[in-house]
Amino acid sequence: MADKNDKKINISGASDMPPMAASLGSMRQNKTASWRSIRPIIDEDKCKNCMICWKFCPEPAIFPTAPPTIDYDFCKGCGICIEECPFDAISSVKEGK
Amino acid sequence: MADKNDKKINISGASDMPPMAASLGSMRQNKTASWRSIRPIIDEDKCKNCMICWKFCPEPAIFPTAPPTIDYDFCKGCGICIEECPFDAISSVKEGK
Amino acid sequence: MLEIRFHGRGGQGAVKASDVLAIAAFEEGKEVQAFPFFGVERRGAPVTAFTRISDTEIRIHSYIYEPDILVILDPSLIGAVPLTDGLKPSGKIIINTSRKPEEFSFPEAENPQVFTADCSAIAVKYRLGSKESPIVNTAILGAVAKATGIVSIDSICKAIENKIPIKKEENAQAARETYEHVLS
Amino acid sequence: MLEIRFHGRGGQGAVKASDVLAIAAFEEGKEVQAFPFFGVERRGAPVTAFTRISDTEIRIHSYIYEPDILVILDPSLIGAVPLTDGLKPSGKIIINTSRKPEEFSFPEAENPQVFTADCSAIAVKYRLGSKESPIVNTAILGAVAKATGIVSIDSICKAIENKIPIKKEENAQAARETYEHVLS
Amino acid sequence: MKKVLTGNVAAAYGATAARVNVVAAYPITPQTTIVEILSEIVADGELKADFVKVESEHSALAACIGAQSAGARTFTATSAQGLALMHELIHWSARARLPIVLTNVNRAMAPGWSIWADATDSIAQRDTGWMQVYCENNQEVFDTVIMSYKIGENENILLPTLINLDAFFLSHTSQVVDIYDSERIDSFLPPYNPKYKLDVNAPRSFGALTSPEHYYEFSYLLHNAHKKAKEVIREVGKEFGKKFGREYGLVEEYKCEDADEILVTYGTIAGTTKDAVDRLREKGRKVGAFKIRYFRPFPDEEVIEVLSKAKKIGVIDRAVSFGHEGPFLSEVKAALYESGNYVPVYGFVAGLGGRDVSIADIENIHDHMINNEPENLIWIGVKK
Amino acid sequence: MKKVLTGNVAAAYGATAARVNVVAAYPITPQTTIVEILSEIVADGELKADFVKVESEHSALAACIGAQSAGARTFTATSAQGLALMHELIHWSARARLPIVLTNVNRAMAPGWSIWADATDSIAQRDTGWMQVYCENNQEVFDTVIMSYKIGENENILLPTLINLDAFFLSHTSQVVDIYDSERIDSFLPPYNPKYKLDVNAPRSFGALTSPEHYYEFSYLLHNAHKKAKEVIREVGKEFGKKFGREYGLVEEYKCEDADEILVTYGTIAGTTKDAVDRLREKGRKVGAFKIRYFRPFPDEEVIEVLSKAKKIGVIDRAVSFGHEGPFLSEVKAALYESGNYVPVYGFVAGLGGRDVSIADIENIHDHMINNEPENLIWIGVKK
Amino acid sequence: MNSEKKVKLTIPEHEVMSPGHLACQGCGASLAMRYALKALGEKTIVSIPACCWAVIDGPFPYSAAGIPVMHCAFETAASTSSGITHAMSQLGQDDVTTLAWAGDGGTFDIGLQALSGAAERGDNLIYIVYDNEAYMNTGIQRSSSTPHGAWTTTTPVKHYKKGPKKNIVEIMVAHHIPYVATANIAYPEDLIRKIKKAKEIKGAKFLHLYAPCPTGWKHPPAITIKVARLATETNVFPLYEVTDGVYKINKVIKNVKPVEEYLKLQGRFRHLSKEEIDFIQQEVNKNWERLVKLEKAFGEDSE
Amino acid sequence: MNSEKKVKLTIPEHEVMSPGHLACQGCGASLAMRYALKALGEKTIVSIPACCWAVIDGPFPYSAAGIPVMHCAFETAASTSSGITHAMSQLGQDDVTTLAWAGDGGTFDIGLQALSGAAERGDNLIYIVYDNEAYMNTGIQRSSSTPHGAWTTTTPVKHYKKGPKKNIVEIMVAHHIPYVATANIAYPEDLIRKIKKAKEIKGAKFLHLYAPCPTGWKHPPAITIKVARLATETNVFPLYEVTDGVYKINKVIKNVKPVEEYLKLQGRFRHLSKEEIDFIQQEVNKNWERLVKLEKAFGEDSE
Ligand SMILES: Cc1ncc(C[n+]2csc(CCOP(=O)(O)OP(=O)(O)O)c2C)c(N)n1
Ligand SMILES: Cc1ncc(C[n+]2csc(CCOP(=O)(O)OP(=O)(O)O)c2C)c(N)n1
Ligand code: SF4
Ligand code: SF4
Ligand code: SF4
Ligand code: SF4
Ligand code: SF4
Ligand code: SF4
Ligand SMILES: [Mg+2]
Ligand SMILES: [Mg+2]
Repeated sequence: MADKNDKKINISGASDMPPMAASLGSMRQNKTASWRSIRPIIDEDKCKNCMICWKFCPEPAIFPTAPPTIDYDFCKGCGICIEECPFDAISSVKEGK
Repeated sequence: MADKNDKKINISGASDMPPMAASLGSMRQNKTASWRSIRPIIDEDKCKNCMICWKFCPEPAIFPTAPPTIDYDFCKGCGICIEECPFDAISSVKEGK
Repeated sequence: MLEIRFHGRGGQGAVKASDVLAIAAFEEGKEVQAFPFFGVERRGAPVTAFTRISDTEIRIHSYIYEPDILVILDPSLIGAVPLTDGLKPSGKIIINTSRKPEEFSFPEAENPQVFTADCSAIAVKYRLGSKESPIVNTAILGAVAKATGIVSIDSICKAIENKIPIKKEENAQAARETYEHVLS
Repeated sequence: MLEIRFHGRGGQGAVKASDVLAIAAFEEGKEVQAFPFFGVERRGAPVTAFTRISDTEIRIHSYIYEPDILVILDPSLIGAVPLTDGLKPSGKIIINTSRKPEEFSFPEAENPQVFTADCSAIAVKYRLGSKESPIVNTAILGAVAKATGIVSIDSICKAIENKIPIKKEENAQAARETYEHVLS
Repeated sequence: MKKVLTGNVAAAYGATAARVNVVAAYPITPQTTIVEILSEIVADGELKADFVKVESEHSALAACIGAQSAGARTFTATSAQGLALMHELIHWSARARLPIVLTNVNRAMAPGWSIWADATDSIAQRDTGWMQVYCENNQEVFDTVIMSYKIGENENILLPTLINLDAFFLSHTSQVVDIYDSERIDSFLPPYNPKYKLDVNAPRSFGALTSPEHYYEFSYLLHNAHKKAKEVIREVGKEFGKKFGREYGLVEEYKCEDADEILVTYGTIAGTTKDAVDRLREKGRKVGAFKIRYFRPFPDEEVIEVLSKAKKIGVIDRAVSFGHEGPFLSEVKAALYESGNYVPVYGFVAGLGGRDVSIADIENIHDHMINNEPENLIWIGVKK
Repeated sequence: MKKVLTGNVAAAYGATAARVNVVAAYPITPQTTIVEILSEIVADGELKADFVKVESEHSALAACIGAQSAGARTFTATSAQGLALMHELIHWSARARLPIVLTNVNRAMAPGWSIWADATDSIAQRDTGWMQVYCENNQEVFDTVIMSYKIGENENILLPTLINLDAFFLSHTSQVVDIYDSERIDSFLPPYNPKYKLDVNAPRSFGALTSPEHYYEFSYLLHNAHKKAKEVIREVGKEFGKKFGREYGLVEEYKCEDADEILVTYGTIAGTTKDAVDRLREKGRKVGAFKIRYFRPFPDEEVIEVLSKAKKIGVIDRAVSFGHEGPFLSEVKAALYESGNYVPVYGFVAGLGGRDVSIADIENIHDHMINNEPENLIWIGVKK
Repeated sequence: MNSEKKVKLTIPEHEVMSPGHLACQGCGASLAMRYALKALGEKTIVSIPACCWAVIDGPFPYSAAGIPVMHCAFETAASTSSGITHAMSQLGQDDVTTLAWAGDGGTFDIGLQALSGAAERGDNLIYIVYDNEAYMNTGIQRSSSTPHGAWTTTTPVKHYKKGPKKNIVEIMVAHHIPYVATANIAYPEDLIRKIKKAKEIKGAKFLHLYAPCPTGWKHPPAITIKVARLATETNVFPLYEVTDGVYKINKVIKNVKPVEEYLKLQGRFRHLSKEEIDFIQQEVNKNWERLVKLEKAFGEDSE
Repeated sequence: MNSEKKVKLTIPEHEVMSPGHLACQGCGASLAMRYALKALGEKTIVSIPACCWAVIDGPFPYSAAGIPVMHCAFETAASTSSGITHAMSQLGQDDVTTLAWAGDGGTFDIGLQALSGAAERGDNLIYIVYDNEAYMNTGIQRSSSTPHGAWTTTTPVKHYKKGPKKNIVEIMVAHHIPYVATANIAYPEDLIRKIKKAKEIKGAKFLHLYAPCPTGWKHPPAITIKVARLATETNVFPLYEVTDGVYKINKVIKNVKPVEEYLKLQGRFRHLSKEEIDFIQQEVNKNWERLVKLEKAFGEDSE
């Protein structure tokens, strides 16, 4: 099972390190939200719960709930879900600054 | 054209040598006669000059004369010519001693 | 020797900016050095680059720890990364933003001089990059020229034409336009 | 320390012979060393191998330059290669040949003692190798045991059974038979 | 003509100016731009050469070996893992006496994957028979490519050269470089026309089985070529100076004449050290910098001559021979040992895996030397 | 149980006694018989292991790396070109801290092709982070294979070991060797059970991208492991002595206590040198022999302690770092330099490419030291 | 929102790989791994050589894969996995799947020999190449998988890639291993089925996964799936499998789309002339015909 | 004796290779080179990696080949030749033929990747593998060309080689190079014709030469040709060529002999049981049928 731990590992020096580059935690600590310039937003009314958006999200940043939920901590804003949704149920909103 | 020179190259030391292992002469200097324990002998009478023996000699140690001539400086006595001659024109003789 | 540090995000062209600035200064007879802080560059991830400009040979090969000038291509980096680390007292900070200099405060820096310019808008105007992610590296160099005076805007434009492979003209114009619209 | 040098041709088993001799001596409680002069071994081409036998630890790792004993598996090598180089005064030479010792002379050696045995014939008899190229390495060790006394024929036979993968019995018998037919 | 170029571009321009006939290379960060630029230059017809786009570094060097043996001038470039993958053929090309030029971007060896500066990759080739140069700046990269062909192709030398530049600190750093086109270089670098080559009109075999009878002597000849190369390197460096205004030697001294402490370095750290020396001099410290350009052949004469006059020596290595010490450190000591007189030598490690080496670091090194007994190894900036 | 075995067989028996789980190797003269015998042993079921019959040495070491990372004890063997082809992965296995054992039959590097003894192949791996041992005889080969697992697998060490034996002089030379079966070895060598391994129950990545933030510290840890290994080698060598009657250290002294001249060597030349020392002592010369077993970690303490008492030191290398000098020579000098007191050191090269080194050669070396000033390099027996 | 309404999923729900990884936006390779791990589950050890995935997984001290990852040298995906699978077998963990996961460069080029060796030995592992048709991790250089006509940094527009991509599937079929298949991230159900099938077969299995790379192919991240789908809909990348030498085309496209539709979406083909596009169309047709012939000669229904 | 009577020769008279070389008695590999150089002539540069031929050619300072020989590292026959052919082209010597000449180990195993790379690039060279089905130069270890059932020193009788030999010809055909062919030293006229044909074609050409090794196969030197001929007469080694993808079987044996006849001549197969021999016969039959199918699907007469 994936290490669901999303804590940052603190290493102050060699004495905290394993002898070789062995991982100590999950990339979940790396919130990729900041990469996003557009934000996908699901329109519950249009959504038919076909789960195609979930299926094609590369992160994955969508949970297969009904309707699907987007994890904005990780969504990079690639736009695949928007493009692939057969029902145009996902819209793209420019990320604020 | 193959270097027909069969002289032994004399190297007394580094000053006689090229900078890298570049050849200076032909393996013709290496008479392989001594490898032979049997000697193939062509029976001119039986020979039909088909040249199959010449064709299959791996050294090559047979000249394509009519009848073929064996170069006993190089023949290793493998026996292929004896085996392959369609007319049983080559016999095998045990080498001296 | 002047030391300039650029902060941007992957895809915005911070590295190119550091290079073009160096070339502009070189055109004016300076010794120069430009280099990225090399990490794994992915679109969106923070990127740093450096330029050194000097009258004498530049021999040092080490990162810049005490920059004279900071160039910030993406204002969303403010707060996200320690931008002003080591900035010299009275150092200059040039920010791509539609906001005004006085809206920014850098309490950890000593008396910084802040300049702003809406490079994104100008880049969009000249169709540099996409609307969502305009490429602001050339535009912001106009602001650098204006705010610091270390190179002329003409040298910047010449360097752009030298170094930028496509839309040379538009890039140069963007720089010129920014040059005229720097707030301080 | 006794040093023995074997001369043969590729395919005759000189290297194996040096090894078996060493094992035989080891069985008798000696320290031993056996090794080939390693070249590109091709059937028919000359081959050299060495055995050292000693009462104390053998530390040297160098070829044998001054052998006590020479073992010649193929008489056609005589004249073709410098066989007796470095042979100690009164050194022993053991030759596989149907001829008698007195038919051989080694003017360059100092008072050599020559022994002969028709190992080829014995090997053929025991069907070791083919008629044209009998494998004489075990047979000749019988002659070595007899001529030099450095190991007993029993130890030789034991070592053969230990080390030779096929026709163990025949090989041992060939050695015994040769042991009985050494001319000096 | 002066231009602002990265070290990688300088290397590619050097090969172009040298009119190489065959390039065979494989991409690897941070060497990649060398391959990309040469692809462009060849595609544009600016260099009349075949670019063999091989499937690995091993094949890159093999193709260079084949081409060079057939009489072509060849060039390749790589870094770290790629250099290591070539290792068997690095030995090969030296023993075959082929004056191939390889620019290596010094990068740390995996694992963990690292793309940053570290000289272990090239240091680990020190026993192969190649000449090795470490460059301080991009100008030196360009100039060294040109000179390396001239030195290597000298009929008494016939040795390949590994030219090293630090990852990113040179490879991706733009600097002002004075470059020349091939016409200008022609007067300095004559065409390659080796005496021994694959030639259907004078057929020879190359590299055949070599018995103990002869192998030893080939090694002896190879080693002697290195010994002679020291002289040729000095001469060619002077001739280059006359023609192009920049002179080079096996080493470079900076304020060493009167120095009490001398800092020995190589690669980009050498540049930073010069700045540090100036700063330290300002503070009244009598410090000098000694840059070793050629690690092979090792400049023992220069090392002894310059360093044995100092009171203390600090050697800064961007590599460690694990289980021993810094490779430059140990060879400097071995050379000084010959002189018979003892100068305290301090061994420092710095900058492995791209850790930055700043002027402050060099100042700390000097402080350490002033205040402590000699010691090996001191790891500058390590977090324990 | 005592047997008459070649060095290659001794190596294969060592691996068998150590109960290795995975063997991956590729044939090359003169290592071949190791591969052949292990094939037989595995086929006969005497060793329960997978023998991966790879398509190259590169894959051999890669397979060992994979298997060892997954918690298996692995063994491989090679020589010269094969070792060189592994070079990238030699670095890899050290940095991954995998206690793989590799027996290398020291053979000369091509071209020209040579299959004969020469230590350049392994010397050229000195900067990779592996431990390196040079064996004098077949007993030492067997014993060293066993000890290397114990040393390498120590949780403070985690380092691979390169065990070297001279081509033909050991690989194909039969000698008396006292061997033990795995039952007997078990009490000395516990099963391998590493803390960090590929484990589906505790998933980790190994060898990921490592920024300048951390890479330097991994190198530091690797170097420190080597430092600690010196102590562990001494301890394990003593423990082995207690259990099996033969004690080993990083070095071996032979009549050095009162020696005026000490001859420093490694590999089989060390054995011949002992005999030469006896002969020279008979002639009244106060000579000693100093065998360096471990080249990595380098035994600087021992070198300083023993050698600095001598009046003259001669180092005999079966390798040359072209463009520099003998590798053992230079590192011995570098170590002695630390001691601050100067003993004249003579550098000799001998036996490259299988050239025989006889007792007479060693006597000549000693004569040379008696009658001449120190000099580098003296090529024993070279035909000029 | 997080309602309990049951939804029908066509691929396994369980995620092994975690978000937070370092793939670019819209990366096909990251999707490929997501699917592969859904098919294989946590009892899997993966070897990853130098390639984008060496970065995607994350830097020390982190990892995104959720299974043991052996980062390995570029050319060693197969040989490292060989070692792992033999270790698993010797250590009595035969229920662990050994996966080698490499890019096209690491498979078609520098890692081909190790792959060929593992295949010949029949080592028990699944080898998956995710094909993005160039060396992406080093910044888009040509590989022998780069298709005819494509721009890369080493095949600049003036010297764009000439010659077809190496046919890795035919090469692996020629190795006579028990299972070889193509799959495409646009068809995850098919992809997952094939990987599950491979998992059940003993010996060396090979899958060729099509995984577009917006960064290298110069298309917007949003259309990664669209581009991938078009590759199959145009017959540029047909879906088929070869089980014990028996060919089976998994998807016969009824209305095959012109290749141009596929090419025009990607910046790397922007420079292509009409003639070149026609040529590419012909080559695609030829390859398809060849495949049909192979299925005829060596398919289930062949005599 | 040396009469001037004219004799009719079926292969070129001129000898390029000289005697005195170091091949064992009755070595098939030495004959193979003799024929190849008759076909190619003196304007040829050959790269020879580690293999028996590295020794056969002779030690420094001698050579038997009669043409320039580049001894090269084991895995580099193809890549060294790539360098040579590019040098020849740059130096204006386009009339020189570049030949890579390697054993099966150097081709099927350690040199496969370099070969694949050269093929993919289309480098202008002829690659010839002389196949003696094991690593002979190091003393008879298995290669991936070793056939099922054979003894070698690394596949001892108790663990004799299991699994078929790698199908190098199919692998090279999958590379879509202009010419791939098999040839056998027992049929020198066919062999020479094919090499001459390869010489006339531009690009990467590949020939698979069957060359028995009495030392490694454990048969008397005298029957080298007999063994070779039987390989073709039993369909163990069919003669065919693939020109631009078009298959052509060059020799269809009328009365195919049982494989046993071939096997029983060789010591390396001595241990085989009746069942194993039957199995081998079946495999040979299957491979032949496969080849016939391929010719049918992709031969000159296929639609
Ligand atoms: C021996 C070696 N050579 C070169 C490299 C540099 N390198 C790392 S990844 C890569 C390209 C990988 O391409 P591919 O396998 O297609 O994977 P992708 O990056 O496209 O995902 C290269 C050339 C290396 N790490 N090791
Ligand atoms: C890198 C490397 N590994 C191993 C060897 C040892 N080696 C030399 S020749 C050879 C076998 C060659 O086999 P093959 O190619 O079939 O040619 P053959 O000897 O059968 O003619 C081997 C393993 C080598 N020279 N280089
Ligand atoms: S935009 Fe991309 S990353 Fe974000 S949820 Fe949609 S598919 Fe996932
Ligand atoms: S793809 Fe569209 S319709 Fe389907 S689940 Fe997602 S948002 Fe709803
Ligand atoms: S094969 Fe026989 S018949 Fe033919 S030429 Fe030779 S000897 Fe004469
Ligand atoms: S016996 Fe063999 S080598 Fe002698 S001539 Fe006949 S075929 Fe040639
Ligand atoms: S470069 Fe391409 S393959 Fe690599 S992470 Fe980015 S999108 Fe994925
Ligand atoms: S071992 Fe075989 S291939 Fe090699 S030379 Fe002897 S007969 Fe020829
Ligand atoms: Mg790729
Ligand atoms: Mg072979």
